[in-house]
Amino acid sequence: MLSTADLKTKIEAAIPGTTLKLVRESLLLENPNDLLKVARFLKESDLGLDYLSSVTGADYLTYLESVYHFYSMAQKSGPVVLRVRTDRQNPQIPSLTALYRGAEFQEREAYDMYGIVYEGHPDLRRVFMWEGFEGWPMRKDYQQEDSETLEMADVAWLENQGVKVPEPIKAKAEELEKQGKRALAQKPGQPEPQ
Amino acid sequence: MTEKTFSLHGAGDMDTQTLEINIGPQHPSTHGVFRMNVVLDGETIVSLKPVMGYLHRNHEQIAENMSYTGSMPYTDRLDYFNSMSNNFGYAMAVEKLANIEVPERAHYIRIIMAELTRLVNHVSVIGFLLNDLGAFFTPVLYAFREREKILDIFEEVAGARMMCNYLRFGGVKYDLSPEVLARIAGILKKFPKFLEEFETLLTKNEILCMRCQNVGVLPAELAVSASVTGPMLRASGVNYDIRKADNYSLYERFKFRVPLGQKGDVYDRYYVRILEMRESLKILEQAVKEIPAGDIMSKKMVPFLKSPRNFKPPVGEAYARVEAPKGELGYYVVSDGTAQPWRYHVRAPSFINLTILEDLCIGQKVADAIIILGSVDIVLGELDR
Amino acid sequence: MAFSPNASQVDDGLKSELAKKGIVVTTLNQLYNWGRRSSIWPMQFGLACCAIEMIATACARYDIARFGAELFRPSPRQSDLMIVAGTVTKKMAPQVVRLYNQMAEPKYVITMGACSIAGGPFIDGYNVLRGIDRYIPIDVHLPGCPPRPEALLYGLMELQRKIDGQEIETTEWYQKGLKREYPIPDFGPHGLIPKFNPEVWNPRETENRKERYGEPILIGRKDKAPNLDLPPAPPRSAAPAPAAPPPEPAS
Amino acid sequence: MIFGTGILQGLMVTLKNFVTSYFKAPDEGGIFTVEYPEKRLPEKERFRNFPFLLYDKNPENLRCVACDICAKECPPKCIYIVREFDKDGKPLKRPAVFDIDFTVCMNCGICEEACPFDAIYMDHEFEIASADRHAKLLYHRDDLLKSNEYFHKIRPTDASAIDARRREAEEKKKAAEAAALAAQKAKEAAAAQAKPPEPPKPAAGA
Repeated sequence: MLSTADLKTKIEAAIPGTTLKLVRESLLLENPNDLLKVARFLKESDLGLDYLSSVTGADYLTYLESVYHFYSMAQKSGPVVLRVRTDRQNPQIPSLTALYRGAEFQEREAYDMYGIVYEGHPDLRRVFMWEGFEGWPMRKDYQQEDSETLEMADVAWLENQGVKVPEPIKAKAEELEKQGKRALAQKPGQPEPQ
Repeated sequence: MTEKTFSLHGAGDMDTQTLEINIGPQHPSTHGVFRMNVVLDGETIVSLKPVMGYLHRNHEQIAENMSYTGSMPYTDRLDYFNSMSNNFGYAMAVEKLANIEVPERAHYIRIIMAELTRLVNHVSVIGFLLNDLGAFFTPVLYAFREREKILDIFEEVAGARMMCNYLRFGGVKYDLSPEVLARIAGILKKFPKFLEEFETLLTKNEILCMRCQNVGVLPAELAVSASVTGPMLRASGVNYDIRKADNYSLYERFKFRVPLGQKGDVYDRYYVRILEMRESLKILEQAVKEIPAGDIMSKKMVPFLKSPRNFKPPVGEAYARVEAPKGELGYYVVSDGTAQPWRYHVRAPSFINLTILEDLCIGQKVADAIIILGSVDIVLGELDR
Repeated sequence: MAFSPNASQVDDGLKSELAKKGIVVTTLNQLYNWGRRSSIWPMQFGLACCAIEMIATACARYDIARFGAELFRPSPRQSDLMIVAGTVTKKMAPQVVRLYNQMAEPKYVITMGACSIAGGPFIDGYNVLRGIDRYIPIDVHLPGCPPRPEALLYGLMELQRKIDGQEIETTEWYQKGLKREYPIPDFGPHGLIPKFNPEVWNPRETENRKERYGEPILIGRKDKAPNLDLPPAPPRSAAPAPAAPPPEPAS
Repeated sequence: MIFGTGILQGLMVTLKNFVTSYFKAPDEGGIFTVEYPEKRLPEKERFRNFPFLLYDKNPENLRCVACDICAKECPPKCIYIVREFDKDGKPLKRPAVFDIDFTVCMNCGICEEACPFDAIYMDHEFEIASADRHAKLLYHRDDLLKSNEYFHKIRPTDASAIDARRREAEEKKKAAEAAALAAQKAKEAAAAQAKPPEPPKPAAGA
């Protein structure tokens, strides 16, 4: 098995135009659009990395990251760790599903949790949360709802179903509605999110 | 019912209409709260979409807000059949991250426990597979009888039947007493007899053979490309066992073989599991015989037993994987130097092995989809996390 | 139809005397309850870890059949008891409520394990419902994570005790205007709508958890990401940072 | 092979199990059922269910000093402790409130591991069930208290080891105190002895 630095030079030599950067024991792909080319090289060259073990999304506050762990089943070698970064506002990374079927569900998971859009994925939907869920729950700035306070939507729903909502709860919900706030879970004393 | 018409019998034949049915989330044979949206043409499956997330209980999010040791009991609840293997993977990842050596005796204890969980898991999964086949509860009764005997050992060693929370970074929580080792040896003596009996009950049963053979065939190339691991991969004939490939812990010291299937159908998956139990017994016998005396915790980590919050691995990342009974269980942990991990991710074998469920089921009957799912061996706690 | 009040002159002592001679004296209530409590059919419905202990309870060692409850029915229509065995997530909660609504009267619910009672260890998760009692009424709460099979049997016995205390005349399901179907929550953009059903459950005046811990899931909130691009620190500090020594016992 | 022999062999297995269940010991294939509530499995010493608070001799004398370590280490956050204060507002080394929420506790045993004062341990009691989760399943300090004798009953090996360790620590502490006292005295005595002559320091330096 090659060392990571050797691997870097090998890939850069084989695919002109790609730039890789060593990050600890992993390779950071500077341009996300090269991902498919690099992955194809890893799979089809003599490295024989035919097995994509894990696809992980991660949030680093200023950027989102997708980390790939490749192994070779034939040569029993690995891992080669590849990472790709993308910005938070419009996160887009090419999908590896066409090359590695095993990426299909894992990319869906990273999309569900972090909102990373994998371009070219055949069926990019939420996998754990339901359709219509808003927000990316594993991002560090995700605000959970407060499960003890009803909002006006809940009150309206309940009254529509013929359930009587006790006055204090309703008053609280109306108060929130008036202030235009959501009932969020917050630690007491923590500054409110903007 | 959909409007779309469709014919599987060639043009000119009778036109049939497809039927969409929904199996789960509350269904006796989906092994928990798993749902499949199936499109049928008659009895034949045309399309199958798994729907997950009914047990998505935010393991990763909770772990990112918790001390490293605090996540250990949560890993028990991932794959609730084999808490010891889950602990093993997580402990290995953090040991890699913080560069901790594990004493030899602790390695042996870990291996003993991991192999015992493999017995528990395989024996139960075969019971449930037979349940799905319609042999309602008899094999499960036999399987759970043996399972209880092993759980007794877990309870005696770790203090809980299912949620052991036994491993710690740098070792294990309690030592194995000679009496416990003797009891494990006693179980090892009786287990082959039980396996014989179980096999007489099942392996040559004509109904089982007819139902399982040539059903849900998984070709080796697809298995590799879809990142399928564990007994399912080996049933397709790919020789890949992480215990051999990575030689993690002290597995290179033990003599065992990797059983492989030929066709990759449901029957092969069933039989590979039976054979794997026999190999596990071999490992266990060697481990119980050879277990050395010594420490069970690395000296460096002993203070952190009392104060888990003070354990702060250096900035870095680690990915460690073990051969869990269901496949490759990987943990990806990123540390930012504080007491909580920055990123914690579980590569769950049940989740990824399901990628090819649709490929396996298309063209099969509905009843076969149930046993294919049974033979994939999923556990929802790990699938949804 | 009016029942005459139970004015039996037969006390327990006389009953046991008669029983020795082969005569069984009973009241209609007792007979009715005996029949019901000895044939509770649970629903075959497992959610998570606790379901495995539920299966273990049904297997040889613990043998729930001794209590007449071995007939696990996959259909809610045929079952009397729903054992909510495992974490109820927000995605699963509507289905659980629907199953409860579909059960025929009389129906009972046991929440098995910490998760189904209050969310358990996963209480702070964004997708975890903090207790199924927010939407349906519960008869027996059974804590533990997971409870031992014996504990489930104990919970079942507790339910049997409850059934024994019920009377035909006053039981809910023979009354007029019974409303034992509860609205099924919808999926909203941030969680379930509504968050709870005030007919069944109301937040306590002093919500202990929130007051005491705030929202523990935010404790680990960090505003500085680790920079993996930097080379690792020199090997000396590759070991975990030296910890503050644990407090000395007995000061 | 004739079709059906496999099934027949399987049926023979079930028949054999049925017959042997009448004659053999539970471990050999006999009846495996333990008829709970009448009979119980032997309790494993390390079995852990819910935590309890330990006291020595009388309930006033509980070991917990309200240090809040277990509450901070508890992974699902189910322990809540408030320290007791005396009339003058001076903190005492005992909890005024010690609540464990059994509806959240996951029996992991980390509180037991982390406690530096041997005050909290895991109980064997599992027969807890209630219709009211708020009133009955939130255990307060007084519900949680159990004596050291009880601890000895459920976990003899651990309890005696811990008692021995505590005694040793106490003796060591006493010895240290005695030594400190002796040292103090010796110092005082030395000081008293050294005082009268009072060696003039500047003189020594000069």
